[in-house]
Amino acid sequence: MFNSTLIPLMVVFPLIAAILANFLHQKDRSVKTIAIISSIVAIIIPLITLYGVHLFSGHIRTESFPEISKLLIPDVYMGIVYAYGPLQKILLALLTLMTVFVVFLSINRKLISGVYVAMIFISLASVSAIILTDDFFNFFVFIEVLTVAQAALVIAVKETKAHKAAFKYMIFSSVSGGSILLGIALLLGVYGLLNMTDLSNAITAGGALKPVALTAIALITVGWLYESGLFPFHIVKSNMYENAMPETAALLQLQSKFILVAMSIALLRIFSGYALLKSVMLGFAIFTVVIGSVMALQQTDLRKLLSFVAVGQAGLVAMGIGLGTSFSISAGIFHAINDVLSMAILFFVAGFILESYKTTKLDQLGEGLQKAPLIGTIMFLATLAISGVPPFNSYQSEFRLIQSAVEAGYAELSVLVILLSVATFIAVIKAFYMIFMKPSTNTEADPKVKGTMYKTIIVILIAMCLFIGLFPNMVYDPIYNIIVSLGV
Amino acid sequence: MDPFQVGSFLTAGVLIVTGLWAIIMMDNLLKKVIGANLIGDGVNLVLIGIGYRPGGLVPEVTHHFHATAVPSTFSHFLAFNEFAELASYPLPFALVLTNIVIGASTLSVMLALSVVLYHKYNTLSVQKIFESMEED
Amino acid sequence: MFDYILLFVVALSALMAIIQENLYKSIIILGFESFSLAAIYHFLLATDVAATQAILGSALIPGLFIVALYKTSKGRDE
Amino acid sequence: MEHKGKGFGIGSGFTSEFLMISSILIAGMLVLRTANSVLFALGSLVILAAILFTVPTVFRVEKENTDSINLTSFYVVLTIAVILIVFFAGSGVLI
Repeated sequence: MFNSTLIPLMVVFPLIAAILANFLHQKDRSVKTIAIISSIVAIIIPLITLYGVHLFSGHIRTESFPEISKLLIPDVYMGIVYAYGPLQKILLALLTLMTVFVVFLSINRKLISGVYVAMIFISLASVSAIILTDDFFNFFVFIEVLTVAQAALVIAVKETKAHKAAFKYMIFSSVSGGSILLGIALLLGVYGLLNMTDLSNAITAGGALKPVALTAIALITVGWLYESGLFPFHIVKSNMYENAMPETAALLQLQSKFILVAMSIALLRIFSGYALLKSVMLGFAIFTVVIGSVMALQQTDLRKLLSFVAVGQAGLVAMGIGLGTSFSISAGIFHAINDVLSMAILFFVAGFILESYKTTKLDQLGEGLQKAPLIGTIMFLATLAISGVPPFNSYQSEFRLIQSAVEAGYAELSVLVILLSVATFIAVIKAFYMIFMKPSTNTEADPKVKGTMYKTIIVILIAMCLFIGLFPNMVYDPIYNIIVSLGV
Repeated sequence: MDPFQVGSFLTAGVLIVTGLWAIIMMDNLLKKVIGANLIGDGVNLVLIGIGYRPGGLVPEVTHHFHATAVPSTFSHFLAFNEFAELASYPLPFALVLTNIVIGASTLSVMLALSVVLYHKYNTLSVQKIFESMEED
Repeated sequence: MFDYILLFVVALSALMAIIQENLYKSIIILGFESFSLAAIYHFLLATDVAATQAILGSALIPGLFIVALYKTSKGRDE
Repeated sequence: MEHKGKGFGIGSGFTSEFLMISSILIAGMLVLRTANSVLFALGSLVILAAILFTVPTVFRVEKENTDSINLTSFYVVLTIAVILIVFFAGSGVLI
């Protein structure tokens, strides 16, 4: 069988970079060099890797051994399997690109320390593994690693609020991690398998689900809600986004949206015949979307507002996935990709404002357009992009979401999507007005802050938004083909 | 199912529920951390219980069989097939080893955070730390 | 018989560790719970896991807790 | 609920109020249309009435979404219970 050796490198290489950066803790110059070199290498690896399947230690798919009579399928994978296809390529390219941007911005901001860079690379490695893996326990391990890395990125802010947010995140991660592992354990007990493909086959062959398997689904769903920041955990997630450095928050929201996509696909693949799961996903998604937008409208702090918008958009992605048709699932994934880009622009703008005005409270800001006309213009464009105005990318995905909602027979949801994009527009345009247009007397920008790096990066990102908006099929078609071939 | 296995599952249930209770209800930060530890222990016990085979062998290769040995009544060495039929299922044990290490690392991060929060607020009470509104 | 008693001990000491007012005592009880759990792993034929759990659960984790308690000097539920 | 910008606080308050009410109405319609069960219909009608009598709902929503760890824990337990009940009852194991 063809073994593509570059596939595990996507996980291993960031880990090596993290270890190196961690060793060189106080030598800032060498940390900087290592960070730049390894981020450039990290961005190249997903692009040159061939599609394929990597079997760890060469364990090929073999006949299941006889003494486990519980197995319902004739042959199983014996080792951990990583699969790399077009969907993984799109997600990983975007992930590494954004990680590189965040590393550059952190270097630019003198935030650089060995541990910080190490945590960024560890989170990169874990999200790559989560996207690539086909093994449920491997998935769990990297989710736990990611939780610690994200908490460490927030702790690095050194504010008490950030510490509180990280503590809350860790406490609830122990609940959700425990429930995911318990679910995996129960599935292992019932079906004797950990590989997702094999589990899916075994569950299909096993007929109706037993109560133990139902408990497992329920527990894993609770973990899914936590990892993707949906309803009861939306406060925890938005607290994390709010208290992290804004650049890091852009990375965190990207990671949790991609985990939402990866984990939903895994769940839908494993329990493909189980329709109730999709309804539950849909219900929690609607709840999250409404609460996220309502809370975003009420905020007076830019970072808090953006974090609630990010949570609401994650709910929109989950809504597409929860609708359950191939069309809606691919629309949801497409929306995740688009939304990550425009949310990242907004968070980077927030980072620039925090650096230059030392605050993000909306009522202390004003008249920014004279001082930073380019940033203001791009924030306005990003506002249009995130609320789905035609030339930009979110229009394409929200249009597909609405269409798929109507096709799936939930015409009401399309009204809801429109309402929510209007609400998002109002929330973000309010922030735009209060930062850039509102007359104000007491705002002082730090004249030393040029923000060249911010400007370059957000110009690149808005160009990407526009490009995807003009040629949506370049991204959308591969996703749709994959989802159809998965048959979820 | 073996009664001891059932008993260990029940104990695991008690551990998980106790941990959840501590996380939800206890007011002390360290008690919450202890609860997180108990949840991890309970899940580990479930996994170990799944791998258990009543009256089986310990799945450690060196003690029980030798690749070239011929099964006989005089020797405790077993052929591989015989060993595989008698040994308990070792996959969950490997999972538990990983999970113990992960649990210890997350626990240490949580403990460090609670120490930092204590130095800021001079208390370990969640009520006083998280519900206070004096900032911002 | 001893193994069933151990199961009971684990459940009871978990409850005790939560209910106990004095955090030092509750950490000692937690270490005891971990050690009994390691013994149960031994009875469940997982000897390697039992060794790891005995070291980590009854030495390292209570040690970390004790350090944290020293740092938070009061160490009592109020 | 102090000053949230001049005029903008009121505007966004009204927007979110309308958003809440319309989404609740939409959700109610959805449940009534898809779940052909008397229990669901009655339940959704009761929830609808309860929420429509507590206008303005926005402040209530904001109060329930603070950074408090206790409220979040409460909702987490509630969610675990609801998910378990839904999965068991929906698959015909209970009821």
